[in-house]
Parts: sequence; structure tokens; C-alpha cells
Amino acid sequence: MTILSAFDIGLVVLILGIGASTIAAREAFTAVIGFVVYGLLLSIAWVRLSAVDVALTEAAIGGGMTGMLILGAVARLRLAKGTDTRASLPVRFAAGGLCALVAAGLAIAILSPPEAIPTLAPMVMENLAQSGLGNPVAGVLFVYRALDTLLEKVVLILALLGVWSLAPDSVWGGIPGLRVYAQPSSTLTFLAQLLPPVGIVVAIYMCWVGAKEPGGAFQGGTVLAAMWLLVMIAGLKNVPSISQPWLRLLLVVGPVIFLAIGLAGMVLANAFLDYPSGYAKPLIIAVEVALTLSIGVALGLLAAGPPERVQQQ
Amino acid sequence: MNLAFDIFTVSVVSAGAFFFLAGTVGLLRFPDSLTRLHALTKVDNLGLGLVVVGLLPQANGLFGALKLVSIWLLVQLSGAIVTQLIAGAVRQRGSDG
Amino acid sequence: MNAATLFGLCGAALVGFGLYGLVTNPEPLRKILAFNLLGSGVFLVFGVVSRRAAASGLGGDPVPQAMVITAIVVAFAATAMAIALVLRLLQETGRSTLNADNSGGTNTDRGNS
Amino acid sequence: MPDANVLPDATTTDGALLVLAIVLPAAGVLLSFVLGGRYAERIASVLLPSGFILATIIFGDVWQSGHRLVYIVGDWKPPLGIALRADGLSAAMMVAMAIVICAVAIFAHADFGMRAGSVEARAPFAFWILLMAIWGAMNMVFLGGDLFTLYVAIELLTFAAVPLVCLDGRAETLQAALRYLLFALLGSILYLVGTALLYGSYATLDIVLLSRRVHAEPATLVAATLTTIGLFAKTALFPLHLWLPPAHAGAPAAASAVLSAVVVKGSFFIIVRLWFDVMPGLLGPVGAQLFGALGAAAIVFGSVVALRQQRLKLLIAYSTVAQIGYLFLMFPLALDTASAQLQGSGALTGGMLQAISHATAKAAMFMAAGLIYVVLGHDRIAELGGIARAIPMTIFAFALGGVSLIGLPPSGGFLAKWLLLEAAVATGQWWWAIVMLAGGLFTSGYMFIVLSSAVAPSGEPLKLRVAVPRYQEAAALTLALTSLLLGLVALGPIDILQVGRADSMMVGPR
Repeated sequence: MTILSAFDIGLVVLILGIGASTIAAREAFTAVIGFVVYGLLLSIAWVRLSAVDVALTEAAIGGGMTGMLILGAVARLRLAKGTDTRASLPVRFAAGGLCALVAAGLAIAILSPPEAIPTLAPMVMENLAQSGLGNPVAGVLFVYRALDTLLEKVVLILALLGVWSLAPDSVWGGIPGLRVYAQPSSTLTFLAQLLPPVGIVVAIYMCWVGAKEPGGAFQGGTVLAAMWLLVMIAGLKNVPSISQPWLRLLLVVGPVIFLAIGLAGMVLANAFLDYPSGYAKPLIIAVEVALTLSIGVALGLLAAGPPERVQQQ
Repeated sequence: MNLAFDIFTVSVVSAGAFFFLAGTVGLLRFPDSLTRLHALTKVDNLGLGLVVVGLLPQANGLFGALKLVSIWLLVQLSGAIVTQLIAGAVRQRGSDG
Repeated sequence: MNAATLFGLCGAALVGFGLYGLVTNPEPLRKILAFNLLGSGVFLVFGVVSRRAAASGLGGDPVPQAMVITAIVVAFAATAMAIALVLRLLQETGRSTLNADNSGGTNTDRGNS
Repeated sequence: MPDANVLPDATTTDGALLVLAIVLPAAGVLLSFVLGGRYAERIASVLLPSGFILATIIFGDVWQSGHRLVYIVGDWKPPLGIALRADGLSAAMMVAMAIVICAVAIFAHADFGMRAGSVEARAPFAFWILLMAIWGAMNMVFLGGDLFTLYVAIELLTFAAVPLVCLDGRAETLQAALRYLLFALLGSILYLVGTALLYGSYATLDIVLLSRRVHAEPATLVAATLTTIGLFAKTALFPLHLWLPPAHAGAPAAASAVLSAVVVKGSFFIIVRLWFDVMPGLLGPVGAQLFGALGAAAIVFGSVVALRQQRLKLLIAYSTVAQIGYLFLMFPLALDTASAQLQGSGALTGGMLQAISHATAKAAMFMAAGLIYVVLGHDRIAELGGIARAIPMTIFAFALGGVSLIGLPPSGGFLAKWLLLEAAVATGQWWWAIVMLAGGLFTSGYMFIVLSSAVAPSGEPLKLRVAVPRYQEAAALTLALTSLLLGLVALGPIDILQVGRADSMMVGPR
């Protein structure tokens, strides 16, 4: 036990140190590299908190995708002129005091848990068997709180629309400005040929296993997005223009099927987003498969950014 | 039997950890990008490799062991290629960036 | 102190760091980074809540875990949108700053506050 | 706490309407996204009016029965599942927002209409989808019975609102949008950490269950503080209002109308839910006075800065900052001194009425300002001379909106301020009455500046750049008239705001 607590303390010290360095670093580049490392350490923390589903999501999205996104932005921002002036010392002191106050408040809240800690875990487990799922987190996401999950997919699509809407009018319907490093027969091409088959298998596995073990649509979708981005960056596949009908269809297929099954529940089962008894598991897996596709495409396009070029005929 | 496995795991993982440490020191102390990359490959290949080998007896059946080995293989692949890319970029810039 | 509380305090500190970076750092990109730090601190608080409510053979209460997964995806979407805005701003003005006084253009549409 | 008015949680008859209110906009967004910009407006033009009809049906149901509508999503009761609930507040706000959104949709046809046979264009595609998303997100906010569902709803609202700010892609609006986004994200993450702590203490985020379990303890107090600060930032309550004026003034007119009238009410509504429904006993006299003080500061600051503006849209935006202040005056006035609980009394009715009448009036004013901009090519207040003769209907709409903001009878603003004043007198808190009266004076001041400039004869013959479509003027005027006649609800369904409140006196159908 002591070894583990020493490990935990070491982990926390590392997380805090690297976290602070991403704030304090002078160079944006240094800060981003720190952030990616931070994301990976954080996913270890999530494993230590027995939340493997979250650990996977954090590693894939929090560290990986976010890191890639910000790194790409840093590369482009090197072109930016001028620098902003840092806040003056008194302002920084005041802000520091305020932030310390918030952190202290949170610490007090964490250090004073209720005497009998309330939990929904038994209730989740009691009812999980009905749905045929084995992973309680998937149960919460797709059975008990399916409404939140459904709406969150709409959030993802709106975010993508928001990103796209930043394009100049002249290139609307064009191709996202993802940087392509197309050098024939480079090592990157080799990687982009070798990795995607493996990655797709991993994504399918994650999506499939999510019903009973950690994993699921988010994690699978992220792997899918990463593979797609790799293939596009290596220049093996063209970045599709955002007006492609198949692209739009893929983006909404997950939420649409989710919504349709939810509405069918009003007729075939007892309520909206209720599954007919006995069919819960196959329906949820159908939803998860469709969502994996939609999430993969949405995350990939979010990372690719707004359209910047018109499609050449 | 279990004890033997545990001793094996501890010693091999420790050896792996040593390479991690050595590689990290190299990353921090070596003078230019290429030598730093050299240090990093030690972490990938030997460090992670030894950790994986050490964990094999503890793995959850054959499937678990396969997963562990495939993690190592994937890291090998991506590590080798990313190292290539960085080295290429360094050479293009013509300095030790 | 158990592990859950330790990570909870870590989360509280990260919230403080992130908030400080968000308020004081003038560069939008660094603000976005700080927001992500702040977010991950908040998620850790969910983690503590989940972990200390372990019961029924589970390592933690799955409900907060599911909420964190939802929130991580939302935070990523927010980051993507913010970065797209920063890059578009760069394209339009050649700089990325929130400070209107030196944005170069004519600030006809701005208030005097 | 047994109470005749708290229904046992079960889906009520017509509860399915609540699902429809959320599914329709979501389906609209998804469908428009696939079919593309050419169909987005057509889909919106079908769905938005049906949304209005849906809202009136829900309103009628709630009013008739005197009970809230409840729907248990997925047949999983809270705390495991999520409930949708429509009480009087939700029903009234839903109808009001549906009216504003429909009027905005009519108004926006001129700017974002789809030309037949043309290819998909960026701004219309984005605008119609975002408008439907805002409608859906607002319904979520009004109906959501779970604090985490509300989190998803306000994120939905943020993601729909921010792109509206910078639809024209100018550098200033991009900057305003970025600043708005950062404020909004900070706000929602603070809200989120509050929900985490609340869940940690009570293992539920359901509003009704929480209200029965919640008690003053450190984690709850920290959670309440952080959540409230986060929502203040999203509502643009002084001093967290910095993002609002550039964002609302820079957006296209139709977007400004939605942002100012609708979007800020979303986070405000959650503040009301939190303090009136989840923890009515936690605010206490000091907290309530603090809320009131921030509101008063917002009124004074917003009005004074509005008086000094040179440009019409910025003036209206600062007026929004001031009017948001009024919404927070209801907290000290609704505090029952004996029990130290926030009560659903005349003050709450007044506050919500203020929200509704501000929504309709402000949307009308932003539309009018947009038309003035289109006609003149600028919106400098000093050079508005002669405009009243050119587009009298628009200026009339603007003036009527102003009447409601000032609070002259029979406007909704009058009734709202009357109810608040009454509460101030009844509870002996005369200082809030002074703030309200001063705010009214300031408002008359800036309305006078604009109108006197607008009716003044122009020095040279006014060169009108384009003719304004009549239906745009009609949309603005309709909203202004709605706001003006809102005071008449005193004769009718005003009691609905109290339906579903545990402490309300009203029981049974009438």
C-alpha cells in the first residue's frame, strides 16, 4: 500500500509540476508539449481512480487530439506579429489571490465529504442486467442518461458547424485547411499505409468491447479519427470538401439513429429513449457503431479546421 | 512458481525502468537533436520492451499477453517512423535545431 | 489521507492554475491551454466524487465517470472552436490578440469601456 | 416535505409534449445539416412555428391543470434517470422565447433567405441551423430537471450563440466572438465543478430530489458559489459583462436580437432554478442583498455607459447590461424575512415578467437598429436626423420597445417594475425602489437622445440606400407591441408563473 501511495504522491507532484509549467512557460510551443505529457499523466491518474473508461477518453481526446490541435495552431501562430503585454504585477497578484481562493474553496469542499457517502453505484448495478450491458459506464451513457449523450452529439455537430462557419464566403463548401505533408514514399507514407488497418481493428474492438468492458463509441471514434487524419496528412487520401453529401450523412448518422431508436421507444417500449425489453443490447450496439462513425468523422473534421481552399474540378 | 514469476517481473521491469531513466537523462543532457533521438530509441526499444517482457507472466491469459506485445510493436513502429521524420526535419534545417 | 482525496486536492490546485492562466495570460492560445488545464482539474473533482463512492464491487460510482466522458468531449469541441477562431483572427489581422486597442483595424464598432 | 403541489414523479398526461419540444429542434438541426443550406430555411420555417404552437399547448396545459407536466425519459426515474418538467416558469418562458424566435426568423428572411436554385451559402446555412439549435437549447434549459442536463443545454446554447456573433467574419466580430467564447467556457466549467460537488454530497442532480436533500454544508456552499459565479459570467451580470457589448453590437441584426433577447435568459433561468427551486433556503439575507447590489451596479453602470454611446447598436447593447441588472433585484425582494427562504411571490413574478418583456422589447429594438443601419449605412446616433420620416414604422417600434424598457403603462416592463416596487415597499427595502426609479430615468434619458435625434429634420435630403421590406418592419413592430401589451397579462394568465412552486398558494384547476 505504501508503494502505491508513494506512486500516487509522485504522480500528483509530476502532474502539478507539468501543469504549472504549461501556464508559466514563456514559449507556447514548450507549453503545448508540456500539455501533451500532462494529458498522458492524467490518464494514469484516472486509472488510479479506477475510472478506466475516463482514462481512455482522457488519453485519446484530452491529451492526443487536443494536443495535436493546439500544436498545429502554434505552428501557424509563429507567423503572428507582435506580442501581447503581460498583465501588470498588481493585476497578477490580485488574480493569483482570487484563484488561490477558488482552489482553497474546492480543497475545503473535497476535505469535508458527507459522513455517509451517497452513491448511485448499487442502483446502477441492480438495473444493469436488464439492459444486457456489462460496463456500468456504458449503462449510464446509453440507458439511464441517454438524453445527455444524445444532446452531446448535437453539441459536437454544432461545434463543427461553428468551425466551418468561420470560413470566408469565397471558399464555402471547399476543402478544410489541413496541412498535408505529401512526399511520395516518405516514412510517413509508410506509416499511413501500415497503421490504419491496425487502427481500424482497434477502433472496432473498442466500440464492441465497450458494452461490457471499458471502451466505447468515444474512444473508438477517436482512434478512427486519428487514423483518418494520418491518412490525409500523409496525402494518401484527399481531404474531402465539406459539401460532400456522404460526409454530411456520416456526421449525422449516429445521432439520427440514436434519435430514431429513442423515438421508437415511445411506441415499442415505455418511453422516449427506453429500449424494448430483450432488445436493449443489440439496439445499444447499433447506436454505438453508428456513433463511432459519426464521432470519428466529426473529431477528424474538427481537427482539420474550416475550409480554406475551393475544390478543384 | 508464483514467486519465481514475481521475481522475474520485478527484475526485468527494473531493468526496463533503468533504460527509461538512462534515456531520459540522455534526452535532457545530450547536446543536439540527433543524439537526443538516439537516447530516446533506447527508451522505446529496450525500456518498454523489457517492461512488457517483465509483465508477460502477470498478463491476463494469452489474449492479455498478446495485447501487451502488440502495444510494444505499435510503439516500435510509430517510434521508428517519428524518429525518422524528426531526423529528416533536422537535416532539412541543416542545424541541430 | 487516501488516494482519492490526494487526487482531489490535485484537481483543486489545477483549477487554481488554470484559472490563473486564463485570467492573466494575454495570448488567446495560452488562454485556451489554461482552459483545458482548468477543465481537467474539474474532471478530477468528478473522479474523486466517483472514487470515494465505490460500492457494489465497483471501483467507483459510474455516474460521475459517464458525466466526465461527456464533458471531455464537450471541452474538446470548445477547444476546436476557440482555435479555429484564433487562426481566423490571425488570417484576418495578421495577429492573434484579444486586445482591441492594437488590433490594427479601425475600431469603429467598439465601446469606450 | 409533503405538499399537494409536488407531484409524485411520474410521467403525466401530455408529458410527451416535452419530449417533442426537445426532439423537434434536434431533428431540425440534424436534417438541415444533411440536406444543406438550400433546405435549412424551409425546415426552420416549418419547425419554428410548430415550436410556437407546441409551447402554447404546453402553456395551456399547465395553466388549465395548475400542475406541472412531467416526463420521465427512458422510463428511469431520478436519481438514476432524467426527468423533464414544465412548471409555470418554464411554460411562460417557452412561449415568450418561441414568439421572439419566430419573429426573428421572419425578420431574418431578408438577410439569410435562400435564393431559389442557388448553391448553398455559408451564412444562411449556419444561421438557420444555429437558430434552431438555440430554440432547442432554450427548451432544454426550461424543461431539464437535472443539473447535468442543464450543463449540456447551456453548452449547446454557447456553441449555437458564439458563431452567430461573427457570421460576417470581420476582425472586430471575430475578436468579440473569441472573448465571448472564453467567458462562456469559463462560466460553464465553473458551473460544472459545482455540479460535481453537489453530486458528491447528495448523489443526485435531479432538481426536486436535491431540493429535498440539500442543506448548508461546506461542499454545498462552495458548489453554490462557483456555480453562481459561472452563470453570472454567462448572463453578463456586472462586473462580468465585458464580453457582451462588442458581441451583441457587432453581430448581424437578427443575431443580435436573438443573443440579447434569448440567449442571456438561458443562464439567468438556471440561476433562478438553482436558487428558487434547488436551494431556496441557502441564499440568506446577505447573499440576497449581494445579488441585488450587483444588479443595481449593473443598472447604474450600464445606463451611464449607454448614455455616452455614439452608436445605436452599442447603446442598445449597454442597455441590455443595465436591464439584466433588474433581473437580479428580485432576489432580495423575494426573500421571506421570517423563514429566510426565497419564495415564489410577486417579486419572482415581476422578475420573470421583466425577463420576458425585456426579451420582446430588446429584440424589437435590435431589429429596428438593424433596419436603420441598412437604410442609412451607419448607426451614428447624432446623424439619425430625418429617419423617422423615412421609416416611421421602424422608429415607432423602437420607441415602443423603449416604452417597455422605461416601464410606462401598459407595458410588460411597467407591470414587472410595479410588482418589484410593490415587493420593495412590502418588505421595507426602499433602496431597491430608488435604484429602479433611477434606472427608469436613465433609460428615458438614452431613449430621448435617440428619438429626438431620429425625429429631428435632416439637414440635407436623406439618401436612403435601399428600401426596407415591409415584413421586417412588421416583425419588429409585432414584438414591440407584444412587449407593450404584455402588461395586460395582469388581467389574465399571470398566475401561471406560480404553477408548480412548492410554496405557492394556488391549488387545483380553475
